[in-house]
Amino acid sequence: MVAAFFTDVMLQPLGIYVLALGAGFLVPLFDRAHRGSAMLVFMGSLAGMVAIAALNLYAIINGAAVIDIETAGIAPPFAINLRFGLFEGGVVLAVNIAALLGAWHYLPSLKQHASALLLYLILVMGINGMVMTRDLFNLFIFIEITSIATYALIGMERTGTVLAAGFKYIIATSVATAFFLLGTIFIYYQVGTLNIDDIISHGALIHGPIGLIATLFVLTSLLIELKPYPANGWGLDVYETANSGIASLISVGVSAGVFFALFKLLPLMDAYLDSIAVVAGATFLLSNIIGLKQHNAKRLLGYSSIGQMGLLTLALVLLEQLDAGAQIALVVGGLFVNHLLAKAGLFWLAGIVDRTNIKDWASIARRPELLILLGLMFAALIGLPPFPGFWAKWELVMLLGSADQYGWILLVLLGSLLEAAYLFRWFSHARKRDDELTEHVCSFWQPAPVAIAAALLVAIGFGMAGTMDLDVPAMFLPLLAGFGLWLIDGLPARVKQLAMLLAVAAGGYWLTQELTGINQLFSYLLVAGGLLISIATIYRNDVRNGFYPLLAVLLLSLAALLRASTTLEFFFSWELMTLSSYLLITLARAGIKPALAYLLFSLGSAYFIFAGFAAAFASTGSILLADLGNVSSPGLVFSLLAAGFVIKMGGFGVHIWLPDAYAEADDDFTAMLSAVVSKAGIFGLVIIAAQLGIRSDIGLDPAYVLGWIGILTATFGALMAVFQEDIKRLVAYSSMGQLGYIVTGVALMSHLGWVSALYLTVNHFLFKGILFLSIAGIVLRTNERLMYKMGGLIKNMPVTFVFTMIAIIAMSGVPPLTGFGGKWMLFNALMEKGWYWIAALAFFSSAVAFLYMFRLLQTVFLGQRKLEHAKLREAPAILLVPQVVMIAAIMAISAYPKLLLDPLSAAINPWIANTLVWDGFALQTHYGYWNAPLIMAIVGGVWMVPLIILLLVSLTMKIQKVEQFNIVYAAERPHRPEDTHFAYNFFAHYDRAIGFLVRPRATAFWNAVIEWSHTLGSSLRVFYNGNGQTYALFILMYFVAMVLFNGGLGS
Amino acid sequence: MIKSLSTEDTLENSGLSAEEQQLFCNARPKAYEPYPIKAVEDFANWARANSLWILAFGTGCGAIELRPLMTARFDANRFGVAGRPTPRQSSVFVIGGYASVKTLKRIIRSYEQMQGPKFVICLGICPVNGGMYFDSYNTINQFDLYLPVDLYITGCMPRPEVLVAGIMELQKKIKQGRCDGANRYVENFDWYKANQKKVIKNWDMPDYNW
Amino acid sequence: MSLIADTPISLIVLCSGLALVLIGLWGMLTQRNMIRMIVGFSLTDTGVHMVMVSIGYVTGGTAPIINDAVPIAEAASRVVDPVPSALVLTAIVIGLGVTAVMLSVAIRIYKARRTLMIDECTESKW
Amino acid sequence: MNELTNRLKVDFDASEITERKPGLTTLKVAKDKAETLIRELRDREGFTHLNFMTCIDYIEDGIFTLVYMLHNYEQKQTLGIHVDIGRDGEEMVSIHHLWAQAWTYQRELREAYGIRFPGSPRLDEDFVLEGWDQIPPMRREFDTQKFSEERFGHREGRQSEVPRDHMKVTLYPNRGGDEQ
Amino acid sequence: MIAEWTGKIANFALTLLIVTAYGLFMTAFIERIIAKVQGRIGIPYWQPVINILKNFFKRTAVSHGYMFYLGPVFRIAGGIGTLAFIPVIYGSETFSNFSMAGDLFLVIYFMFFGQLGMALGAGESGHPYSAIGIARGLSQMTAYEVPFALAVISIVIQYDTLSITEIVAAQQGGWQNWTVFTNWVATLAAMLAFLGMTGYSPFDIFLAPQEIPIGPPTEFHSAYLSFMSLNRALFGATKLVLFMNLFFGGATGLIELMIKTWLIYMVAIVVGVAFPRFRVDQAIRFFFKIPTLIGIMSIVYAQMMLTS
Repeated sequence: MVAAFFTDVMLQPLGIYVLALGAGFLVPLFDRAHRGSAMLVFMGSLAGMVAIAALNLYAIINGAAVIDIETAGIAPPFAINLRFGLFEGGVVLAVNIAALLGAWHYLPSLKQHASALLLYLILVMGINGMVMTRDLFNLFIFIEITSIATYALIGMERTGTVLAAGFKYIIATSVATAFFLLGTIFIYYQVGTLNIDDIISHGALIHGPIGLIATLFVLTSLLIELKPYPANGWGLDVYETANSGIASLISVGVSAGVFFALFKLLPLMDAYLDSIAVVAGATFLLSNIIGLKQHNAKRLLGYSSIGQMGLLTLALVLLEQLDAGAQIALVVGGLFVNHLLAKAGLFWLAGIVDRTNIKDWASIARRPELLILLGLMFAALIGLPPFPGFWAKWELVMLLGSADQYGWILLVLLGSLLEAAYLFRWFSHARKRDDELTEHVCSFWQPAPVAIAAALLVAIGFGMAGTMDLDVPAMFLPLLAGFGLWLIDGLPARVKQLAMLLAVAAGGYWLTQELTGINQLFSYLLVAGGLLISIATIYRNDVRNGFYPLLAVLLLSLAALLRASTTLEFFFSWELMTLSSYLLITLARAGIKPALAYLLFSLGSAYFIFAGFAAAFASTGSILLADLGNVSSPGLVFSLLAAGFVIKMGGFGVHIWLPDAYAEADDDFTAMLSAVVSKAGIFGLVIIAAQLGIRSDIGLDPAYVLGWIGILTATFGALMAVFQEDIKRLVAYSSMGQLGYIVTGVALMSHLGWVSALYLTVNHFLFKGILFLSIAGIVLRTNERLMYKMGGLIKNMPVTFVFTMIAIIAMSGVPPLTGFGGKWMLFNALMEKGWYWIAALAFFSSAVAFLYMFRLLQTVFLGQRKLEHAKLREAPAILLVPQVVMIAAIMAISAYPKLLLDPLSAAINPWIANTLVWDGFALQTHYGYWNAPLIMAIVGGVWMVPLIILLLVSLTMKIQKVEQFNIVYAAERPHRPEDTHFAYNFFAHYDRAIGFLVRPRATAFWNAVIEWSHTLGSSLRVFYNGNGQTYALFILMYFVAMVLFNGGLGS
Repeated sequence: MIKSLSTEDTLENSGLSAEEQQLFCNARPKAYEPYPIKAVEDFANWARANSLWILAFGTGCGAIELRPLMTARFDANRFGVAGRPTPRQSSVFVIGGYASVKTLKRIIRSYEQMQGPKFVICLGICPVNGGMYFDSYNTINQFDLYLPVDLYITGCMPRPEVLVAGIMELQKKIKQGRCDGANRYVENFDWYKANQKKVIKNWDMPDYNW
Repeated sequence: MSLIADTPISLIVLCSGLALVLIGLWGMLTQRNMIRMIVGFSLTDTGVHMVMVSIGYVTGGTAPIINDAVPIAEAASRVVDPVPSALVLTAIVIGLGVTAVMLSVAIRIYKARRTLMIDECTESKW
Repeated sequence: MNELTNRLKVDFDASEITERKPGLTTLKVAKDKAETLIRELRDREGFTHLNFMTCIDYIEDGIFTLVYMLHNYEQKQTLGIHVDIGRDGEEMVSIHHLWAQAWTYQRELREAYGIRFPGSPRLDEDFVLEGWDQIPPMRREFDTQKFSEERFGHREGRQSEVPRDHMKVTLYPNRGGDEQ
Repeated sequence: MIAEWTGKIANFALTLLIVTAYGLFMTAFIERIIAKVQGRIGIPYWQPVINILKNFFKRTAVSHGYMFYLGPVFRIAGGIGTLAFIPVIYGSETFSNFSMAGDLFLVIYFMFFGQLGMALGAGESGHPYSAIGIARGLSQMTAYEVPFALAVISIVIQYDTLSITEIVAAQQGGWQNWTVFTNWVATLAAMLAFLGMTGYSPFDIFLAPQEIPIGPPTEFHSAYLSFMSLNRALFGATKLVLFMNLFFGGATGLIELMIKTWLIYMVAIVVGVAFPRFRVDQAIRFFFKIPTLIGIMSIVYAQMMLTS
């Protein structure tokens, strides 16, 4: 009997209600007897709900029939019925899990009142009811049950602010539900039934003005419950003030219930899909814009929450419009679960940290576990891999693309970018170590619910990956390696370094072993090169928490990027690379702020790529990278993708993130960023150029524009590098300039152009690696980055000087080293193409490059050495080792460029016919010829002969080696090295002549963009004046507007 | 490649603080021998004589007499005379008349920065015996106490013609190989230094300004 | 008089219900005192209930009791629809609950800040 | 000018008012009134230019006479202010706040005479005489020839002539030296 | 093979000797012309040689470090190397040097070699004037490179080649075929750039003795200075040869070479004698205005010539 009851009732979905109500009555009883046992009953019942939902869902997934529960055994429409199908089960399970974890988090406040426990249970039950019921009026009742429970929970507080917010909430929702009731009764009036299925099947009966008003009332009340812009101030106030436990449940639970109700009723709303989409889209975008202005942590989460609900609604409606019902589970479900767990987790975190202003979140800067949780939640919310949001957004954007809904794509991506902006700004605040703030204290178990939510997110994301068209082991290898290394992060630095190197070597080899062609070339550069440079990280012996795991993730994601065969894999690895490099930059002392700019521009770049892939998918219906070439609108796809890659490479105008990020990152990591990570953009550019750029029907125009962008980047990068005082900023700008040449080379779309681009790429890797590693050594020894505070270091660091000099000659393009070959081929290719103006600018910028190159050598190594630098030692050997390898490579390629050019040419040959003509050792083009070995020999000869002569002459002289102050000083003597070292504002005269060209206009522009968006945010939020009456008025006007917008009463 | 002097040949540089001492070379100057082959030495002397680069450092009132040398009227360029703005490249130092103690310090510094063989011409009577400044508290009376002099051109002031004549005389002397002032300076270095330090009281420079 | 007499009773109820809804809304939007706003809400709620009742009424119909007086075949046209009435009962209960919670919150607000003016409770905004 | 000097006589007890030549007048004023007088001249009377500052050593009277030479561009008048101060370490008020360049003169006077001007910038730095280790050389008790011979040596064979007698002999032997 | 290369090297040594001697002679010759203008006699013809010898015969020297030591070596290697890549006399195997190693682009870029090495050497001397001089010189270089690059692109469009030999070959057959007549716009731009390149007034601020004591070479002396003087003569002559090849029809014999280069040089001399010195920012602005405009016009002109 008992057993039968157990299996028939308790294990059925109805058991949820039984549990909730039963426990609800038992809890006060037990509470009287023993507080602890009441808790046990409470938590047990919630766990029971989760278990019931899980068991039934499991059964349904395994093929069991959809469970329909009919009250009193009477079939609808004569009685209320509940349904527990696949979707219902999923939502119920998710909500109950959130409720269980939320209860865990909320327990300390909850247990003060036994009635609060009861209310909590009823609230959860109400949500379950909203999801499962198939009766319209019953839906109303569950909404009201939920609402009353919520009101009561809010009303338990005694703070005036919370109560005031609660009152506004009550007023607003009760108005909305009054309208819902009106709508319901009108529908009943026309259809004569309240069963949703019947209503839908008799949808035709709803007609005329009454029918319109009825459906619109129902629809609008549900939308209002989802808090659309601008009629949502009441919701924000509750999010801001209420206890994080309640806020999270309102944000994810109640909203989920209402959202599911909307989903159920959507077949009735066919006529209004457009208005719903507009409302949802506006809510998503505008909430995220307003969020930019917000500094209150929980209110900010409120904006995010509202925005996410807008996105969910938008996705639902758009899929409905596109008849893509099959993807609803993936897209809406993914977004839903993502939002549910991440937002709830964030509200809980906000409760744990308990700092109102996000600027005060620096109190958790020394709590890595909280920081990691915060970061994971943010990444999930924005839709970074591997979280469910990533897959959902991917699918959504692909679908939108295939339906040519580019406006919606723009909106979704822009909204996500804005959301990323304020969320990661928050993260930056939390990362910022501020000694004045008291450190946050919380028990070990307090963040446990958040951690479980995070784990669930990762698990679901991983699970979703399995359903996608993806090479899961390869794509998740970087994360796996990172996780593994993170587990051993407590070990000594040397062990971690070794483990990281081994992991990257093994993983990189496994990922890239089968590559061919251009991918193989880049795998040497990115994986082997990255490994080479990461050897240099051994020079630091400190703990560097998180550095090695993230570095492994970065390098392996680069390898995975090369291996990607579909756009999805490419984008997945790309985002992973972005995220890991962002985090690596934040690890540096002053890297947090620049890292934010880096992340935002990188995400902007990623979204361009995303949109490009969507456009390609729309055209070909395939996500294979190899099919990119078949698109019907190559110009658009090419432009979108190229824009993305150029942003990533710091192209002219969108470069402002670059100098700061490079300058503030850890010194060895800067080398990685410049020499290796920037190559990912080139790789992408080459790939799309190969697939799209060379097609004849693309027209010259996008490529020509790209060529100009490249050369302007080169020119302005060089010009700006000239005026830098900070050594790393100088080289960062230089890096930007050098990448500009490569962009131009790729844009040429000719064999020679590509060979020169790839040659320059290899060269850039070599000399920038050397330069940044040298700089790492210098900064390590001098502890300075400003060049005018150095000087004369050639005496202490002769090896570093020689390496730097060779790197600089290789960069400058002076024969006989590698730079010349690149410049020569580029120039020839430009002339062949007839891009004369670009050629002239290339020439000019390479002349300007001399200025900063000389400045670097002069002010750091030459000139007067400071007194405090007298005892400096040479850079550590481990920093020099990779440099030696790279110097050897430069020398080998200089003397015998065929070594490099043959493989490059071979990699390009499948795309463009080979045009390299070899005459012996000489490379010939239409215009000229270049005999590198001979040049090397001649230069060596003409260099050696005077040297020998000078040595011989020296024998006849008494040469005295003198010290730094033994200079002719207008018959006076120098007094301090600082006075005598000409270094500060080195090119003041140049600034006077053409400095007006390099005033930071791009920075001013982007600052203005920030300013505008903040101003926009503050003008958009004027509606939230805090007055409950105004909010009620907005709700009323919302109804009126919806009715008028959809034809009013006249139709 | 670069021969450095052995450490025992170092100077004390007591005028400098310990911190400054590491910024200045403390080697003692060394004399140079003539080339072992006579013909080479003669040829070298001929070249030196015909390429006299005067340090552009006007040390006294006589500096005004150097200017006309380069004009159309006197055109010392004919004799290979040219001005150089840096002591490193100059070979002739023309002391333009009186030398105050303050200037003497600069003269010594510049002279030591010139590379040998180097020659000094004293212009006017003041470097010889003080001239009209014989009783001045601030003007030296005998220049050759402080630096070796190769040629005196007396008068107050000698006109540029005399200067041209003096330059030709110097050329003659150089060709004969008799202008070894730089070596004399090195050989009697301690004596010269003592004389210099006797008058220059704030010796805040190394003992030899390389 | 005939106008009113000719008008079906359900229409009068419907119209007055809607009027009540509007009056209640007007009250909620214009009265700053929370208690008055709650009264406004009650009016709205009652108006909605009246609308509901009016929907199910069949002019001249009888009570929905299936017995000899009303044959089953004519039930649909002669009997007043019972469902709205049933719904109204539930709705009234729920409305009562909501009003009660509203009042208790208002009381707590008054305890916390000694005011019932809604425009003095605007500290959380933007 | 007379008007001015008369006023100065009344207001500042100026004495020894002498017109040395047209446009150049000197007067003497007490040490404690000097700075006020100079300030008055600069600000009210248009003597905006400080020509120079110097000092005369009256060793017989035991005083230094400081001379401030001021110029009025509008009236084309130069006014010399003589101020007597004691020779033995007496201080004088600095006027570098009136004319910024005055500190150079004061530095020179400190070096040459040993007069101190409290507050004057860089007063104790060497000016012309680097590393001077004697009493200030312009004081008349300093025997410059003796010092010169001791420190700079004396080359034998030098013959000093009184210029006037020498010229009589070498340049104008026929005139017999009686043209005066 | 070995014999062939030995021969080439010997030929190049001969060319080097001739060009250096010519450069030294030219230096003196120009000096004498200037002296004549000023009513003087001027230096003897052999004075530059004597100066160089004198400096070689210096017996003491100071060294600031190995880069200081290598600076002059880089400098003269830059000069010699530049010459090595330019064919001096058209049609002569003896004077074609190693021009088969690279084209015009190589020559232009190799010109920087000496400057860079020299700059580093001067930098190690620790003298602030050296650094100031180099900063000024390099800045000015970026400016005059613009019209020069534009002119070079123009003639590359015109002759459709980067090979100097072929450019000269295309100008054979009479004076009317010289670039100066066929593409006078490019020549004008290049000659304006040439003024900056030679470092005569008005573009000599970076090494003028009156500004900062002779700029970069302030600390160089003795044999170091000799190398630099030699290079100044050699490199000056090499640049003249390059300009002659590109714009004035090249030379088929030594006499023609001397006359042409002398005339080209006179342009710089006349301008230098007549005009006062520009400040460096003025010089940069100057090159970015009229000469650059002319350079741009020269490309348009060349394109129009090509299409017509």
